[in-house]
Amino acid sequence: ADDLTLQLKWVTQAQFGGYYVALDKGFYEEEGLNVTIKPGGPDIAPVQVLLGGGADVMVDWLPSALAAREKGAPIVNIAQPFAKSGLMLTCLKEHGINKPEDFPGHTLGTWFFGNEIPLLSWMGKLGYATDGSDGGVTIQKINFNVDPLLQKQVECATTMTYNEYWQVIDAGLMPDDLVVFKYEDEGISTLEDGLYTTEENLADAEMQDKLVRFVRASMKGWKYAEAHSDEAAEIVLENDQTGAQTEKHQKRMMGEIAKLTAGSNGALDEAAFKRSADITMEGGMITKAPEGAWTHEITDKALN
Amino acid sequence: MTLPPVISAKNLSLTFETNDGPVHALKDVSLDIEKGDFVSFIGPSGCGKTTFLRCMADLEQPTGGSITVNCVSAADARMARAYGYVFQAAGLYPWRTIGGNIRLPLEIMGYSKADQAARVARVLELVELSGFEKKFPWQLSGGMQQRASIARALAFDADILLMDEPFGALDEIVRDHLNEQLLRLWARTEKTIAFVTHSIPEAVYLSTKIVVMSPRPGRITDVIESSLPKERPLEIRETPEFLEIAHRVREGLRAGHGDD
Amino acid sequence: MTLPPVISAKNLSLTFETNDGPVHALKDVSLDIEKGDFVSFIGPSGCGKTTFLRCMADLEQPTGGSITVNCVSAADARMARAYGYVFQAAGLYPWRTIGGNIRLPLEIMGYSKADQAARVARVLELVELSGFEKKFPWQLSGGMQQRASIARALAFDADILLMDEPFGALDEIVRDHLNEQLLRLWARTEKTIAFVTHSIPEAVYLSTKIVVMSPRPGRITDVIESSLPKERPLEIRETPEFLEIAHRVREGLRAGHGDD
Amino acid sequence: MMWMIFAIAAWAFGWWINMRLARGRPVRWRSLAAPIVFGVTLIAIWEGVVRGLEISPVLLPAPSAIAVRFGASLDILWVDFVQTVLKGALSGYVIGCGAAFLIAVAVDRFPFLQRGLLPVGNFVAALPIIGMAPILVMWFGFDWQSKAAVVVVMVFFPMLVNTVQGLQATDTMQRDLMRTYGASYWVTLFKLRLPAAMPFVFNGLKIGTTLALIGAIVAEFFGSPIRGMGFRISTSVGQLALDLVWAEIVVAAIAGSAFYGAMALIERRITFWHPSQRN
Amino acid sequence: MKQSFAPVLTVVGLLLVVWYAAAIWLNADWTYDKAKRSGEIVTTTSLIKDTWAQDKPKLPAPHQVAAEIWRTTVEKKITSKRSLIYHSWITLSATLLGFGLGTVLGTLLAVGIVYNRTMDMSVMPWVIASQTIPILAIAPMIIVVLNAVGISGLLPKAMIGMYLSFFPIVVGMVKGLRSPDQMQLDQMRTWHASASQTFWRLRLPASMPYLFTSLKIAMAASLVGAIIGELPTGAVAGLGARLLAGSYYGQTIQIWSALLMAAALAAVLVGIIGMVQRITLKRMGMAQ
Ligand SMILES: Nc1ncnc2c1ncn2[C@@H]1O[C@H](COP(=O)(O)OP(=O)(O)OP(=O)(O)O)[C@@H](O)[C@H]1O
Ligand SMILES: Nc1ncnc2c1ncn2[C@@H]1O[C@H](COP(=O)(O)OP(=O)(O)OP(=O)(O)O)[C@@H](O)[C@H]1O
Ligand SMILES: Cc1ncc(C[n+]2csc(CCO)c2C)c(N)n1
Ligand SMILES: [Mg+2]
Ligand SMILES: [Mg+2]
Repeated sequence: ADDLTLQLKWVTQAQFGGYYVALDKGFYEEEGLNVTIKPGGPDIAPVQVLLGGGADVMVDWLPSALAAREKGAPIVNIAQPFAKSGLMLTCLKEHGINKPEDFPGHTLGTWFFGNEIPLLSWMGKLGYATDGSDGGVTIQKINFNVDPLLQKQVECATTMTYNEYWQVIDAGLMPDDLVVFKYEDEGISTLEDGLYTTEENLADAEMQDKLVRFVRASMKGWKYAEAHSDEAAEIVLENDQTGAQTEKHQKRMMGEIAKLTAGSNGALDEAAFKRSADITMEGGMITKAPEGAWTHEITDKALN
Repeated sequence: MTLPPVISAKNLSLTFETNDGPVHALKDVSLDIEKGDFVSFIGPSGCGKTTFLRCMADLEQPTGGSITVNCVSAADARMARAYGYVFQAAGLYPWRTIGGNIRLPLEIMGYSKADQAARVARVLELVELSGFEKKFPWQLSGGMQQRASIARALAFDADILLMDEPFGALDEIVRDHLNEQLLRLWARTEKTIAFVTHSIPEAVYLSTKIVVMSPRPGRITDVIESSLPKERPLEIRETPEFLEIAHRVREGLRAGHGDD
Repeated sequence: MTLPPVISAKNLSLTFETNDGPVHALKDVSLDIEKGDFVSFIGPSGCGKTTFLRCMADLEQPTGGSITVNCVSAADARMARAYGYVFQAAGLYPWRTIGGNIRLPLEIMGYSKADQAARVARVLELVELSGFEKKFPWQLSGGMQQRASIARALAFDADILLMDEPFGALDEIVRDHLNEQLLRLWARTEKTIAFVTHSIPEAVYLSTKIVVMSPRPGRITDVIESSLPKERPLEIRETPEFLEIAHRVREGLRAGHGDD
Repeated sequence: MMWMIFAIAAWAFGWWINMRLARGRPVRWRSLAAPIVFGVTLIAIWEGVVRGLEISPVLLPAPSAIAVRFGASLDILWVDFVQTVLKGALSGYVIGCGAAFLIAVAVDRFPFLQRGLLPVGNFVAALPIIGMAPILVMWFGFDWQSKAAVVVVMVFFPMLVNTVQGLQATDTMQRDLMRTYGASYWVTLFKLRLPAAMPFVFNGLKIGTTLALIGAIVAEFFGSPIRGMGFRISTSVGQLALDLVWAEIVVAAIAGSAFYGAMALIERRITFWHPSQRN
Repeated sequence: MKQSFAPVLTVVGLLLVVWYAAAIWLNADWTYDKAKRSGEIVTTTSLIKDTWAQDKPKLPAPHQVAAEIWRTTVEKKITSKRSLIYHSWITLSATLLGFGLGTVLGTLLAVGIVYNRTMDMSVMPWVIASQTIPILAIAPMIIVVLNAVGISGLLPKAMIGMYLSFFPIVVGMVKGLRSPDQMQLDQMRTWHASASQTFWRLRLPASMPYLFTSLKIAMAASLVGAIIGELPTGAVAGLGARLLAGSYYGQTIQIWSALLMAAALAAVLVGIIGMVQRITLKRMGMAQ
């Protein structure tokens, strides 16, 4: 079988359920592939791993992939299993934020690493300064958890529909105590988990063939995960080497993820790409419209 | 009128435990030193002279017997700063100049700044080291270091002086000079002095009492009272009386030297 | 037949730079030491004896003049392990036992294990420290440490012995014993010995040549050739000839002592 | 290929110069020149290798690119420097070293603490910062106070161990001398044990300088206002702006070396008597 | 050892009291918030009860951490991914390897600096500069680079431990190797001892007190390095991964138990060095 390594963007969790299912159910094997999945984490820039030769394919979000491409990393989107964005801003109702007009004077916590871009361009659209001056909002960098929200160091915080939101709920708050703004609804969503590889790999016919088989098997995994979300969550749990994940949380997450992958056959939607690229450019992450950042070559072959 | 002895040791014993068995440094040593006495200790190397002096200074805990200094325990006497001690090696603090080293006990005992300066100057002169006040110990020759450490012990007023081979590293002339100075100081201040030396003439010249010790285990083999007058010019060393005492000491020493 | 001198100093000068000005430790010192000579250096404390010895041993770089040892530079002589050196302070390594300290130069010079053990035993006996082989330095008295350091320098075969006040901390009897031993060793092995001492009798008793030095700046004021025979029983010290030489040395010393 | 040859040549040339420098008398300019030559050599090799092997700037930028970015971002770098080094690292260093020093003295004084506090103190101080940092950020907030707290924890242990060891570094005769003066504990401490401990204390202080800087920067990874060297590094890594990352690292290296150098200078003045500082 | 028992217990006892009090203080906000939302009234007893039993407390109470540690050590098979012992072992092996490498590298550098003027003058400043590089920033790059050349698993983590631990060794050993005084060095000169003889017989033994102090610090540093190294390897396993995972899911209790485990590990390792130190110094006759 051909070896292939996939670098994830984050730790092992149901967000990557499709790949683990494909691995566990032998979909990769059926395609003659021997796939290794490398979990990610906050300190891993998948692009570096990819360029360093530590992986053949990576999962990344489009804004950060575009930024990397502009910085000189020749990476290309070859498939987009996620159709929708799961990003949202979650606020505690007690702070009196119910609609975007209420933002001024409040502290909004966001992840950085490019995740702040959609928020900044949103604030720009709303006409609020983001430097903490009068009539504007204060942007606070927070880490990938919800402690600052719970401990009231910020009044709103970035969350994912499938993860952090539920951590807030698990902490003892009721959905009624919260107000959420989905990026998807506010028109500031960007494409999330896509599959990327290097131009060099694409140019290599043998490699291209492997990628085709990989995408085909992965999409099969995703569709299976969508249909059997509890089973997929259990597969994820088995693959979690830290032993830190809980069943309840992963099952719920898998359910939410299914909503985001629904409707994607793996092929990138050009309109969504264009919107994402524009938002990324508005936020200043990239300076010019990207070219050659995606291809349908692989998905076209895979889906036939 | 008999005053009580300044230092009184009764059946003093001290055994060191070492990795290969105990070493009996002192065994059943009894000795009284009266006020104003100048007592020399003489004996072969390793016989326990230093150990005995350290017991008086409460630097070593006897394993048997008792010792009192100024009628109190050695520990209390130490706390009362009853004595000055000159170690066998100079032991100057490398981070202090010569002047700073001599000033150290004065600072500790709370002498005034002016008094400190005056005393440092005086004792430096006494040991012929004027001009070296600002030098650091490692910039001095061995003998000069030793003299600095003597100066340090003389700088403050203690009734008792415990001196462990203070003049070992000095040449004859400086040594004669310091011997005279020490005698003069002793006569003037009525200090009580316990003095370890290897030189028989030095012991006879300086002492009112010479204690001869023998080794393994260390004990006192002879105590010789000197009949020399208190006033002692250097020439006294050629008198028959002097030579007679020296002879007795030498005999005592030789007797103690087991192996010869 | 005149052999070239073993040690030959010509106009040797050495100045130390210190925080408060230069110190002239040696100035224009010239001296030849012949093969088989036993040369004593005597002079007031701080006059530069140690410094001179250190120059011979290539431990100090003269700032003027030149010195040769065995007809080569001091550095080359050191490399050839031409001499054994006894330092003024014992300087034993605290982490080695007495035996280990004496063995140290033997290990370095590559003597065989068996030879090492034999030599250690022999020199320990020579300085009367048999039985202390396994003790650590701090478990020994000052004099015993000094003897151990002498033993260390005698343990290996060097043609030249440089000894800086080796017997300063020893009692008269041990000292007499070691003096005899040293003389015997010297006679037997034809070593050349440079010997610093503060004791005039010791210098006269041991030497074929006595060098008297004076301080600040250190220079040689007198070189006295001894007319004593090579065979010297201890009693020679009472002969008029001996006393006459001793007197000359004392005069020379006194002359050098500026301040008296 | 050309660039690889350049790198090797640079290495050979740098080593040769330094050999010549080291052989001369140790005057001040030489001891300054040597590390500079060494550094320049390293940088030249780096430039050569990056260009020669065509390493992606996303993995390792060339020194020239870093220099350009450094020049262009002076204002950002300065703001970050103030936030991280002046506010976070320095205050934490002073508090941490000060506390460790005082506790070391107390530990040394009371055998009870020696036996009770030292093991527990070692234990607490051995808590890895990576774990401590998020907690301390949670407790002390996002601003520099939490960075200072992390630095305190970081520098505490080396300082404590060294000071305790140093306070025991006197020899028997030196201590006996103090006893003969009937010197009180405090007098012995100030006149003998502290001076004798200084070479060890400065070991701790020197190791602490670099730890303080790392601590402050790393702590910012776990929460910070939107300025600070750690913040900049972590966000720039995410954006793959590695030239800015390295520019910040250069600032850290310069600040750290200067800090260390300052301590070494003070050490030289205070422990001039120690054999390692003489000649 | 036995004498330390009572003092340690006292100090630990005091610490626990402070800890419990701090738990109430830090967790109270949450309790009040929750009560406000549900309209309950908080009494002193309910406050204490709640603050000591929250799911995701700001500061977990000692017994919560103890229970977690108990559950994840004693009650789990040590081969289980949920066993703290399993994770500790992974971190321990990287720590020890990193410590070993760091000690060797540090000692070699120190020897070079003490013996070679060129190195003394040019390397030391860069050794210092190297330590000011925030390791967390370049650790991922190191891991990536090593991965790219085919090195993965234990070694990359150990390399970071080595990077952090060689520095205290260099600083301490340079000082220690230079601590023999002039006379001791002069003696070696008189015997024309070779550089290596002077090293093994004088400089190294004289540096022992400095070496051990440095070793203790280096061991603690190496542990930190191993933990840092575990973060960018994808939070796969080890105490670092536990810390990280705990942090991303707000599991404070899990963070604290991993933290205490790490500290215990460090304490044991440092304690072992301390024991070796006592034995060595005693055999060298230096512990009078
Ligand atoms: N700390 C110690 N541990 C073990 N033995 C010791 C210790 N100090 C001294 N001794 C032993 O005690 C004996 C007496 O030693 P002491 O120093 O009193 O001799 P001394 O008469 O002063 O000799 P010297 O004239 O050579 O200085 C010696 O045999 C010595 O080995
Ligand atoms: N390292 C040094 N730095 C500065 N001055 C020094 C140094 N070593 C020695 N001196 C000075 O050089 C002079 C000669 O010292 P040296 O040690 O040779 O005297 P010495 O004749 O051996 O004296 P002693 O009999 O007391 O041992 C002294 O005045 C001393 O202060
Ligand atoms: C460098 C980088 N790291 C993490 C994220 C954010 N992120 C992506 S998936 C995920 C898990 C959500 O539970 C999170 C936090 C990012 N965008 N960029
Ligand atoms: Mg003695
Ligand atoms: Mg001398």
